[in-house]
Amino acid sequence: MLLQQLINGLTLGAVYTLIALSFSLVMGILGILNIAIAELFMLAGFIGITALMAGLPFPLALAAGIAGATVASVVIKFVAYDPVRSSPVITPLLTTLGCSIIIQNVVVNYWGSNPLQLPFEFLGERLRYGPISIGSMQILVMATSVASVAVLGFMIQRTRIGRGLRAAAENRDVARLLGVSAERLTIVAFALSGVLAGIAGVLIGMHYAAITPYVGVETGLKAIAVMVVGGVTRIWGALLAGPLIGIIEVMTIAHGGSQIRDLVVYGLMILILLIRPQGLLGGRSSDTGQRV
Amino acid sequence: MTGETLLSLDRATKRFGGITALDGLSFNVTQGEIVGVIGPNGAGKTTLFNVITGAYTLTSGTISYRGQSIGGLRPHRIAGMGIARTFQNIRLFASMTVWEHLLVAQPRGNGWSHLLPAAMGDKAARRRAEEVLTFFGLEDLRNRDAATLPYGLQRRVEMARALTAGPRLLLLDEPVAGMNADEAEELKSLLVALRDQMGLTILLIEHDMSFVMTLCEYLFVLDFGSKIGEGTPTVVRRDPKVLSAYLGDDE
Amino acid sequence: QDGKQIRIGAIVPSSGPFAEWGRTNTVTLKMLEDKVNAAGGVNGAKLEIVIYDDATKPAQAANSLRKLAGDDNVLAVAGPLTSSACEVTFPVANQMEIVAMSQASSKPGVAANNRPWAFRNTVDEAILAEESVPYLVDTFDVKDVAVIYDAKDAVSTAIATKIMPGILKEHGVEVLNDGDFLSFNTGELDVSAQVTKIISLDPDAVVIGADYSEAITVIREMRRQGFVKPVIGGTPLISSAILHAAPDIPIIAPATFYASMDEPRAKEFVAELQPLLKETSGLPESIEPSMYDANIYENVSMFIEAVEKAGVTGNPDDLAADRTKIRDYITNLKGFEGLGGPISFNKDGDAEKAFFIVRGEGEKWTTVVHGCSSQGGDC
Amino acid sequence: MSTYFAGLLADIGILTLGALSVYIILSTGQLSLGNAGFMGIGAYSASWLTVEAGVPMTLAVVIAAAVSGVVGVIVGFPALRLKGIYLAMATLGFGEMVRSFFLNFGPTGGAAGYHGMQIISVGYIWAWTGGLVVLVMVLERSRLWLGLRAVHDDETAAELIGLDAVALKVGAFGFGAAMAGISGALFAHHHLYIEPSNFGFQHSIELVLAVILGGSTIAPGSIFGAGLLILLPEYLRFLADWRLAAFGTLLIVILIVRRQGILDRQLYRLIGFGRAS
Amino acid sequence: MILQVRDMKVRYGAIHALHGIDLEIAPNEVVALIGANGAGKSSAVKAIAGLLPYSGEVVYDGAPLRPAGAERNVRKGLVLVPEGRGILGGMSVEENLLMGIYSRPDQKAAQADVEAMMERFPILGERRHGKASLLSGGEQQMLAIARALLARPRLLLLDEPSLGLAPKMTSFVFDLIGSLRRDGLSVLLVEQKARQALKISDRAYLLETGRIVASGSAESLANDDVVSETFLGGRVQAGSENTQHR
Ligand SMILES: Nc1ncnc2c1ncn2[C@@H]1O[C@H](COP(=O)(O)OP(=O)(O)OP(=O)(O)O)[C@@H](O)[C@H]1O
Ligand SMILES: Nc1ncnc2c1ncn2[C@@H]1O[C@H](COP(=O)(O)OP(=O)(O)OP(=O)(O)O)[C@@H](O)[C@H]1O
Ligand SMILES: [Mg+2]
Ligand SMILES: [Mg+2]
Repeated sequence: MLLQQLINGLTLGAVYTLIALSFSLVMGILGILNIAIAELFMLAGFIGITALMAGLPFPLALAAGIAGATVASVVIKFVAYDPVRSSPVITPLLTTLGCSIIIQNVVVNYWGSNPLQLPFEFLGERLRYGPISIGSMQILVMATSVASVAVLGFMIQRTRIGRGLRAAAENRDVARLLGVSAERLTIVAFALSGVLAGIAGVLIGMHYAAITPYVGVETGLKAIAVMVVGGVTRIWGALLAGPLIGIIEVMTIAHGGSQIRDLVVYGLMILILLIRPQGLLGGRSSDTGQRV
Repeated sequence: MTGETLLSLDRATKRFGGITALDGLSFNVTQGEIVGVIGPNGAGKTTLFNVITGAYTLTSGTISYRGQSIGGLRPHRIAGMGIARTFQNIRLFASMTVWEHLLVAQPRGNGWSHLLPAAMGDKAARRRAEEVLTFFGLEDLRNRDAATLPYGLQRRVEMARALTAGPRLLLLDEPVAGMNADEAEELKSLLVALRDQMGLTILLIEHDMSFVMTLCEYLFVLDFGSKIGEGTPTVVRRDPKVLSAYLGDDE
Repeated sequence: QDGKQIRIGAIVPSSGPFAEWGRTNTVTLKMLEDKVNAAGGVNGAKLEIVIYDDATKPAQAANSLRKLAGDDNVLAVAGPLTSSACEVTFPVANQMEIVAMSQASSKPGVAANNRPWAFRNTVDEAILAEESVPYLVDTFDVKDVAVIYDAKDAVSTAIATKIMPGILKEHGVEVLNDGDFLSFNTGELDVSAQVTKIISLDPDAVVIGADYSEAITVIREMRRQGFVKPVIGGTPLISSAILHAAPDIPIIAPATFYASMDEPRAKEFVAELQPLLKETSGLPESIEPSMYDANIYENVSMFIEAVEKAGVTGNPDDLAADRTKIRDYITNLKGFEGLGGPISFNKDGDAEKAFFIVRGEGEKWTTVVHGCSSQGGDC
Repeated sequence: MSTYFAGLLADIGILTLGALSVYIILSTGQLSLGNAGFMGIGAYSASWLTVEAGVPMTLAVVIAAAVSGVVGVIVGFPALRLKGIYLAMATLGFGEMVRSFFLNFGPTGGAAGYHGMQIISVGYIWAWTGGLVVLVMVLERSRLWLGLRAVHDDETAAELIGLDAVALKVGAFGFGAAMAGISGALFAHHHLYIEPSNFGFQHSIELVLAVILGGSTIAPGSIFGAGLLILLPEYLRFLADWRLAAFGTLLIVILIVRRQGILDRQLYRLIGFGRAS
Repeated sequence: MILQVRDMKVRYGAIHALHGIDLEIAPNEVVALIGANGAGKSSAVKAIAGLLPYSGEVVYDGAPLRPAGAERNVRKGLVLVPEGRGILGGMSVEENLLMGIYSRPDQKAAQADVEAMMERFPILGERRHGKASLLSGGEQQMLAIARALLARPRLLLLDEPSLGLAPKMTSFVFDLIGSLRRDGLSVLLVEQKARQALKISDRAYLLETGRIVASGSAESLANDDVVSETFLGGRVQAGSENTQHR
């Protein structure tokens, strides 16, 4: 059972990591906590499942989900980010909250508040190795999240685009003075974040084979926790923190603490933050970190 | 009062990882003097201010102020003991008007007056702010958001804010940076007046040589975190070490 | 009709997590309103049902009741739906002296705490479990069970951690994780760890305290991990959606109504309502009348009967007296013809009515036990 | 005044205090997403006091404020280490821990909730709200509050010019938490029933929303924000199924049109209050 | 003319910072822009660089510039070192320099320039992996200038480049400007150290409360009494006929 639980934990961690990446692309780079990402991923899940039920093959369903989330994400950029760009972080956080309310309402009105369930056949086959079993979707979710982290991590830290993005995030005017098309890169960041949320939504929707309009909140919250524990500006942090939180959560449940799970998970998160205030991979902030 | 040592550093060392910003620096500042600190970029001048005011703690060595060790005290305690400063990179409060800057740094005083609306209870504080406002010629700008003022005026607001804290020792980090010759001249007389009328001791960092040489009574020259020269301006400006490290052939 | 109006209020959750229930409730009430008015109204007066959405928020439900009772001068109120909303709204009903009758709340004691104006057209979960548990135990030869519940939901918590374990034990069934019940949160996607834990306990059946949409997640995960054992729960499980979660896992739950039930009046109701539900934009194709549609339909029908039979004038001056008359009529109501059989109310304000233990399997519900919540058992 | 309107007014008063609690902490630049947790502590302790211990209402509110305030100070110290989103997330975690605690805490009913409180009038609620808003407005013009704003704008500089940032930040946390505790106590005695999910992070977010909508630079803004949050959904009822979407849209529009919130210092000056100096 | 500014007006809400200024820079020319605090110097260069909206016209290299198009202007060789340096403090020194070559098409060759720049300013080389925000004030100023030079400017706008630089460093930077100008660079230099600035400039403009009040050759301006009395610390000399007063 322990091994099986470990696999459960890793899958859950991979789910968190994927969504955390989507958050951290806009948070780490543009400094805005786009709450609506939680709903983007829900939206992509609905689109993906609907497409599959309509008989579309998986790649097309995936593409449809990604397209939906990406378009929505870019719209959010124009509606909820641009006009309040210069205000303190809370304001864009709340405008995106407005967007998430809208998306949720639209989904409820269009698909209903009942869970949308994939037909039974989609539950997928499982591979068995002795006492443990693992679904093919599970493997796909894990592989995708590792790959996404690697690609994004490289892009942000090592490439010119990544540098441009970070410069624009830190000081838009200065970045523009250096030739960075801040506007275009911002769109890119939002679009990429939408793509990630889309991938997460469709994969996760398929993995669990059911989705409701209200899944965004719980999962989104944990994903934000993962991003923060990993270190907001450190893409690789999510790969560390996701499985960590996933496994802690699963192990608490496995060892008789499902009722106090929130207490344990959030308590641990706070503890980690107190020990490493910038997250696991974030830099330290002793007096070498800032100057007067 | 003059003649006493107000501030003294003994073998003060500050390291940041592999960088030694202050390297066994010792010196004394005498009460009532206007003292300059000069030295090349990255010599450790600002770091010196930072360790005096408690922004950084020393790696080793001691700092004492009026005979009392202040190493390791939190910044606001040190400020409370009468050391006020300005910043090389201007640090005004973004949400405050000029007038508010002049109230915020004042010592709390006795009683509860600081809990009452400033316009009602805080007579003494208002009077003090008014004095400093006039002293720096900022009357017309009292209700402007300080952060939208031009650079030179922002420097003045910073100095005014420091002054309202009621210091004995005023640390100024490049006070005339961004001011033209005329404005620098004006500031010079203000600083002299501060010293003469209020008995303030002033320690300042500045790269503007004509300003430093005509204002300061004594100079310390830093390079690589240690003292490479000191003395009166006339002595220092002829010191070959200072010439080669700092002034160059030009001046 | 002489321009006189009889006004009844309703509080339903048309937005928020139970939007679907609130929206079908709305369609149901509109249908009833039209039907009554087409048949000449109530005592010759036009029936008007004022419906407010509480967004599944207790505070909004309470304020809706204040508005219905204080501003709209309705005679009685049907709703609110959730137990949390009832907890906050019933005290207001008592204070304002107007009947409020929930169509869904089944958390023990909610109406009883707020007598004499609070009613619930539902049966206490404890009474229902008395019937469903023996069926489960006998049919599937259950020796032991494991419990899992939605910790954020009060009714679910009560069903899974208090009611069911007690009754199961009375029937000699061991609760394998007694004192260490497994829980999850509303809206959670992943319950794999909980299910793995259940499997490791190897129970003969699983008790799920959750509403159907959350239960679907659990049942799907059970199926995914290859654990096919019967599931038992309370009324919140009843919904056609749950039948598709895993058709080979039997689901045992109590209901006072379900869309495919075999009762003439119920069939008539479904035949009438179903097309209207489908027509309403915003509701999915697969929608069926829910138990709460039946209940709220009965609620308002009871109010109408009270108006007709208790001498309610409907004059604004008589409002307080009218409301009292309705309360007294309902309190003493005997054998009202509900969709599933006669209805009356016990001293706690909860309904005494017929109910069924149903078994969901192969994508349909079948009644396996007929029960009655009244003391004597004659529904 | 109709009972309905009185009910809304009571909700506005309670939300105003909750918003104010966020406002006070935010004045030092700390964003707390856990204030519903403080509210919960206040709500449960006040309810327990009036129901179980027979303590008179006002005394119970005061004790609840003190209890929350002490917890606030205890939370305030570790919070010093954290900034920005890290702090926001940690406080959110704190709030969820409080909720989870009450969920598992038998003596106050756990998930089943807690009732038995005696109802209080709108007037009573607004006596607290009015009094506390005025108190904060008075404090807001003091030099002490300038210190909070200085810490908000630039903590390091504030310390270096002689302000005790630690005391100000922790003090603000304590004061804010006490305010939330009062809000919670009133909430419990207005609704007569409380359960842990009343105090989850969604409620915390609502408090923040009220502050930002109303105006985060000035205390009376909270009243406007709270009023908007309570009244808007009521007046959007005619939109039926699209009520929430319309609410979301209006939210965005207001935040865009009035980025500093409905009431800010300029507007306030314009109306003729709070003339500087 | 590489730059022609005609009737440029800039305002911040109700505050008018520039009331319509005209200004010209020829290729290979170093032009100083001097004036008191708040005269509008920074506003002028920010507007020219494309950061601030303005009314009026800016013609660069024969074609009018679109207002507020900073990122496009850089690609055309119009580069500003802003007031307050504009260091990207969260990035390393090297990354800041790499941002300098962001808009250059010849990325490979540009990498080599980055290395060369670190040799020219040795302190930057020493700190290449350190966070830029940790540099001292003067070191940051060097970084800002170095970064701007890496963008291969044809017209460099410098807003108080000597701010925070030690005298020796100031001379070094001014010498550097002189040598670059020989390679074809034009410079608009905003300076408070007017005397030194005029020394290396060909021409100069004097700005007062948003208006140009005097202009002419650097030498004539330096020797003009009115100008020198107010801006250069009052050196009294005979006025020059080359200075135009308005
Ligand atoms: N917090 C810090 N972390 C790392 N290095 C630092 C820190 N503070 C200062 N330094 C380094 O220490 C040295 C001295 O810096 P300091 O700011 O004291 O110089 P300075 O004399 O004020 O120079 P300038 O005249 O350019 O302002 C510099 O090389 C600087 O990069
Ligand atoms: N963001 C702003 N908001 C409002 N007014 C501003 C803003 N920036 C500048 N100003 C005003 O515009 C005028 C010109 O300012 P500018 O910064 O261009 O002057 P400057 O000549 O560069 O001064 P300095 O030598 O001090 O840098 C000043 O009156 C200033 O107060
Ligand atoms: Mg310095
Ligand atoms: Mg300037």
